[in-house]
Amino acid sequence: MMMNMVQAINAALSGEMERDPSVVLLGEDVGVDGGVFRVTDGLIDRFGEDRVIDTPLAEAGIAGVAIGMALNGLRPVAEIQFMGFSYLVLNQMINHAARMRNRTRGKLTVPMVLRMPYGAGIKALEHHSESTEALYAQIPGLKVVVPSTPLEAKGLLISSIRDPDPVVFLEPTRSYRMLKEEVPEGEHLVPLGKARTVQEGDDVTIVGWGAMIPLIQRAVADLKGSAEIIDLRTISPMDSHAVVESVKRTGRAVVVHEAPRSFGPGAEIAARIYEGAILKLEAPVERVTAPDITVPLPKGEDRYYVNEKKIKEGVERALRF
Amino acid sequence: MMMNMVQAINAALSGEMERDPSVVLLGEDVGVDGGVFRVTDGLIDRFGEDRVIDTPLAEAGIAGVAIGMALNGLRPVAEIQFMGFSYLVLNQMINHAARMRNRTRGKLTVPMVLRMPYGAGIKALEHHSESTEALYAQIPGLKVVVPSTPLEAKGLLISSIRDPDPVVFLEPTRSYRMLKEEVPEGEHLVPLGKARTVQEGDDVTIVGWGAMIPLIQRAVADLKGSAEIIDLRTISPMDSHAVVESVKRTGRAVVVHEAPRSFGPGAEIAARIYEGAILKLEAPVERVTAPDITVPLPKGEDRYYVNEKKIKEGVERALRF
Amino acid sequence: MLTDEFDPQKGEMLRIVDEEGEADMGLMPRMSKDLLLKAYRTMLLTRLADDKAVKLQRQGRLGAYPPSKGQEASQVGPAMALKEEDWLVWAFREMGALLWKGVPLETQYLYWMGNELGNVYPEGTRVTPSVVPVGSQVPQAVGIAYAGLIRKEKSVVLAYFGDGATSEGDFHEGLNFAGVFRTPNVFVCQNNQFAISTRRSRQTASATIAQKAIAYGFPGILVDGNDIMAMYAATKEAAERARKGKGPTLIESFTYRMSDHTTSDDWRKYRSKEEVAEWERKDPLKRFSAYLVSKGFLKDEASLIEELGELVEKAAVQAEATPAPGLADVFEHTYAEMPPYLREQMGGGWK
Amino acid sequence: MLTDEFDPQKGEMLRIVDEEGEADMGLMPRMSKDLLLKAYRTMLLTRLADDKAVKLQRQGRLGAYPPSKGQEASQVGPAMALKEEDWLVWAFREMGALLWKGVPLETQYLYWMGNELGNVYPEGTRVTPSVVPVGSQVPQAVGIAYAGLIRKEKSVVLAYFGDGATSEGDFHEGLNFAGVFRTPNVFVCQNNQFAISTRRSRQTASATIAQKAIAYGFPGILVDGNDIMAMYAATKEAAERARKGKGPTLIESFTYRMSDHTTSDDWRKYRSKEEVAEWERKDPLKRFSAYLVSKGFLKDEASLIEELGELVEKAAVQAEATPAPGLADVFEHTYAEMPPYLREQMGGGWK
Ligand SMILES: Cc1ncc(C[n+]2csc(CCOP(=O)(O)OP(=O)(O)O)c2C)c(N)n1
Ligand SMILES: Cc1ncc(C[n+]2csc(CCOP(=O)(O)OP(=O)(O)O)c2C)c(N)n1
Ligand SMILES: [Mg+2]
Ligand SMILES: [Mg+2]
Repeated sequence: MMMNMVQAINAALSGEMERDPSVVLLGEDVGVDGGVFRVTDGLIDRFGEDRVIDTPLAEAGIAGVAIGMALNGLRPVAEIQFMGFSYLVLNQMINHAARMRNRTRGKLTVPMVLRMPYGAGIKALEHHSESTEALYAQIPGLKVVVPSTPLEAKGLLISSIRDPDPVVFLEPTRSYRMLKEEVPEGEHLVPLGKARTVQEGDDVTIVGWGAMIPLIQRAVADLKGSAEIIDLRTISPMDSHAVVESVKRTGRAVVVHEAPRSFGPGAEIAARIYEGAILKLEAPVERVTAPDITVPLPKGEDRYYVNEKKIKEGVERALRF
Repeated sequence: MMMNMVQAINAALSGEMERDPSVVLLGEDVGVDGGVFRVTDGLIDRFGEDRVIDTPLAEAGIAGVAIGMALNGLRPVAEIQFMGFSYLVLNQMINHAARMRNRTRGKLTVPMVLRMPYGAGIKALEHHSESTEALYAQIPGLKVVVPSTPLEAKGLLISSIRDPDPVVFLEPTRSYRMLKEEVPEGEHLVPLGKARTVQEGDDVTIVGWGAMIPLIQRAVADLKGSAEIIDLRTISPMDSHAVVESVKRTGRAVVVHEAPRSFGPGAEIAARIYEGAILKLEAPVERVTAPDITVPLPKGEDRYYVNEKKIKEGVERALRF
Repeated sequence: MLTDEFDPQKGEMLRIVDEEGEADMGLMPRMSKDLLLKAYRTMLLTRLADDKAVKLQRQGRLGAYPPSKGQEASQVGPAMALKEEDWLVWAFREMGALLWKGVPLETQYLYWMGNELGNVYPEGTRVTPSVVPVGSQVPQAVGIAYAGLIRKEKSVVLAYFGDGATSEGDFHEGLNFAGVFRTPNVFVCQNNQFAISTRRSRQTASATIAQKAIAYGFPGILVDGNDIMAMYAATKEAAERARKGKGPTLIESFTYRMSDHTTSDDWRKYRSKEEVAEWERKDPLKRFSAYLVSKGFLKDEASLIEELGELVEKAAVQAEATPAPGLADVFEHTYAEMPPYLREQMGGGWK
Repeated sequence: MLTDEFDPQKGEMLRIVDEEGEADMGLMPRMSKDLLLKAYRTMLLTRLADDKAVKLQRQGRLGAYPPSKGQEASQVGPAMALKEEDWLVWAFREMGALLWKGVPLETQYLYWMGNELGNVYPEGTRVTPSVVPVGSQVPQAVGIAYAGLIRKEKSVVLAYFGDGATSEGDFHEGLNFAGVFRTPNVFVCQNNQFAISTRRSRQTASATIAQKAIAYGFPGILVDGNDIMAMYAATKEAAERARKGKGPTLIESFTYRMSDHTTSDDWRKYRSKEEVAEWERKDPLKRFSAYLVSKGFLKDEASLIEELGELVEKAAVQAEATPAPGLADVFEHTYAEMPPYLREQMGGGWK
């Protein structure tokens, strides 16, 4: 069936809820309203308000309740309405969800998914455009996953729900309705922790994820030279092996993300590339990112957001070096 | 006067409170108790309970109140009892303190300091050993400062209090009482955003901060070859210029931090070194860090914490490459 | 003390002018004709400016926007009790309050059009910028008030937030601090019955929001939020108490959001036409104008509407004529001084 | 209903056995002699084990430790009302409650000695591990209870926290969720008058903590926390209410921390000897033993002390004999499956 990402996520959720009665959804407006992006549309009618739970407006509470549910046998999928409000859950996620397995030596675990729309590029309200995936990625015990297409979203979300560890699932708002593709009706699994080669190539490796993938694809369409595009999919634990192996072949690397540059995910990816492929590198790793500023309000957003031109320039710098 | 770091911080606070009536302290147990590490000891007696404020147990509240104070003409210095509890303030710090200047185009600002003990190496209780400075460092608009000695602590804290922007001031618990040194009684300023060359050398540049500095010094004491040691002091905005220039001379770099490796500050430092000095580098940048695990309880702490041996090995790897 | 007379635990609600415009003169605060007319004018301007904002959004000339419709009394009433030196701390749905306190309409439009200059208010206007992360402003308002105390000001800090905000930890922590420090705060919860699609009854099992004050050791009062007199009277009393050093008050304004949550929302997903129609009957503007007409204060509403309509048009034009931020604008306010690497980023690649 | 009889807003406190051991038989819950003696035994064991932990800490054989002294009734009383299928969610100062619910003393020592195995409880023990970040456990307890409902269990979830914890947003958000979802939760606030050095009066301006329940739409009750009968009776009623689907209860246990906050603390910094002596008079163990002696239930306390003392010694020895975690232990529980780079880190450099 042709689906956009919103539909694909909805399908993943309903499929898993059908299959496993321990899967429950909770969050602000996920029930009657079907979520502010309609991602959970119709699910309350199918699964009832006990399993599709409209919560009070309290993010830390949502995360804490989800952790408790997971400790007592459920597989909660909690939604935070926008990533910019997710800082409120960091105490629960870092101090509890991420380390429960370790601190009880595997006795108690927190198989939960924390879903949220993230990223800019849609000229949204203040605080609705954040991409702070590095906040989560740096926490041992958490997994951070970002889908780049409807099909990927379905497969990665199902894997996240079934994963025995807490997963932060970031949905690029910009990609929600950007594109439709064929998504199988039944089960479709994409393993966590494995990058995907979107396009093979020999001259430069471009690493990205989420809403960056289509931008990268367009940016290299008429490139002189052949680019290998890697969709990282899982930011942490990162499949650096795939990246490093590719760079060993191409000798050049460009990392693209929409988060600000400094202390962003690109730094870690670059560091791992250097550590793993230094002797094969023919150019420094290019980081194409947002600048180190607060996401501007809509009228200034273009001065912040990564675009095809910036990617192209980065790739050309890498090729030219 | 000979002072340890606790005394030096206390002196900085009392000096600034003396000088500027708009400086106030707030936090859990900072008043009557003088703080759990006695950092604010005696200040309530000197400055009264209106300016040395014992707050209810609520970190987000502390940060939010401090932001409000700063908006209305005070210079609050807020204490969070341990960095492991500071995740509760991230919404206030990221969504408000960090961006107030930008979103009001300079009209409203938040000159506040958020102080907290941080780091492991003292076999403390759970959640009392975190070093998640990268969480703060990645936020545009925040400054992140870490002193490495008593003298540095005094100078950096005074500068932080006088700084027009919000500063997160991280005090390495391990260094609180480790060493005494001469600290001048009166004003002593160390500028933010400038790294310090602790020791000059030609063969390798070692970058660290806080409690890592004495470890690095000891680790290289009998090194064959001469090491340049740079105390970064300000993690963000980072003085990458100083680091890059040094590496251009030495050709080799080791970054040492006690935070886990992945997505840690070392990644950004390494990335900037590569970007700025790639043609002069004779070895990959070594990252000597904690592994990507939760800080273990005391009995396992040594398996986590950076030590002289690990630093030495890192330096030797860099020299040998 | 109104807070003694109206006990939220018994469900008692302060109302001075009823839905037909009939007033209980025993409770009526002293208000000059001028003040009344200025209040009505501000409410009407808010209604018209709100309509215009929604229209601009539909035309793609303004971003997502949270309408005020139905909450004009709830917004303007409290603001009327403020003096110039008092602070107003808002969330994101308080256009009327801002208009009263001196934030020009064109500035507000500018903000919703997505320009940071919309957060820059005229010199001396003691109004904080919008706070979108729900509830965050509450402890901030307490800090502002505390600073006022330390600086020996006599100013009061009025903070608005919604019914949804009362579920956030920040609401709790802020009110608890205010209770402990006895700061000069007035907390106005605009209970408009919804947080997006979430009904008030689902937000908390507390019978009223006003009674939550009991948890913090200061008074709470439930007020008819569609009655500007009641909102003004309750806030005035609370502000006076605060100014006298007697600590904070929580005011629950019982009102209704007559329009969508924002222009991205569709209220038909979660409430019935009948319910909305019922509240349209209780429209705060209708009630207030009925009262003013009955007093003989309001005569030529049509020409007032025309005058205000022109103001609105002018503000929209002015906001739209403001240029988008330049490159330096989005970079140079990150810190007081731009770090070298940021200057480099500004120079190269982000042109 | 005790919650109807004792109104915290009027300052009414449930007490069954007074400081002299005199009982109000009208309020006395049904408790067998065996149950009473088991309770006393657990309280006494807690006292002795607590003393021992402090001594071990002073000798450098155990890390920082938060003593329970004075709070044994407040801890054990609520736990006694739990069935095996019920959950106990604690903070970090509830040794007595854990002993009652089946967490062995040696396990508890192991935790305070700094070994993660101290968080591993016997199979089937429905007790969550310690929660040091104050207040975080409250919403978690609500989630556990919700899961019980969904899974059609009849279990109740008892959560402990301190007076200080009530200031945290997590307390508020958790109780508010519980009120909305009517989860089978019993919340026990051990108000031991201090959060480290911060007095209860500085923690919140609310006259009692019990009355904070009014903000969440469920009952709250103030109980003499040094009276095990009262704590048991109040919790039993609350647990029954929860089990019947009638929602949560907040119990304020009015007690006192007789010792330091932790072994790193020095209480003389912030309270007087007189104050502490006054509370020593109210020692929950004394009161309970006076009652048991008066009933003729407790005869040979000396030999009980001896027996329990031996248990304590044995537990300490056992805990100390447990080897420190190996390299694999600290790495392999980060994720269910170890990522390749982590395996590499474990292999090289962190030996
Ligand atoms: C912390 C946070 N969570 C979620 C949101 C998304 N959101 C915006 S407004 C809103 C509802 C607010 O309800 P209420 O406080 O009653 O104010 P109202 O919109 O009714 O004026 C939500 C959930 C947000 N802005 N901030
Ligand atoms: C979120 C958080 N902030 C601060 C601390 C440090 N701290 C540990 S215990 C404590 C006081 C707790 O007081 P209370 O809740 O009354 O429990 P009690 O210690 O009296 O049992 C504090 C401030 C912490 N552990 N967690
Ligand atoms: Mg509302
Ligand atoms: Mg306490």
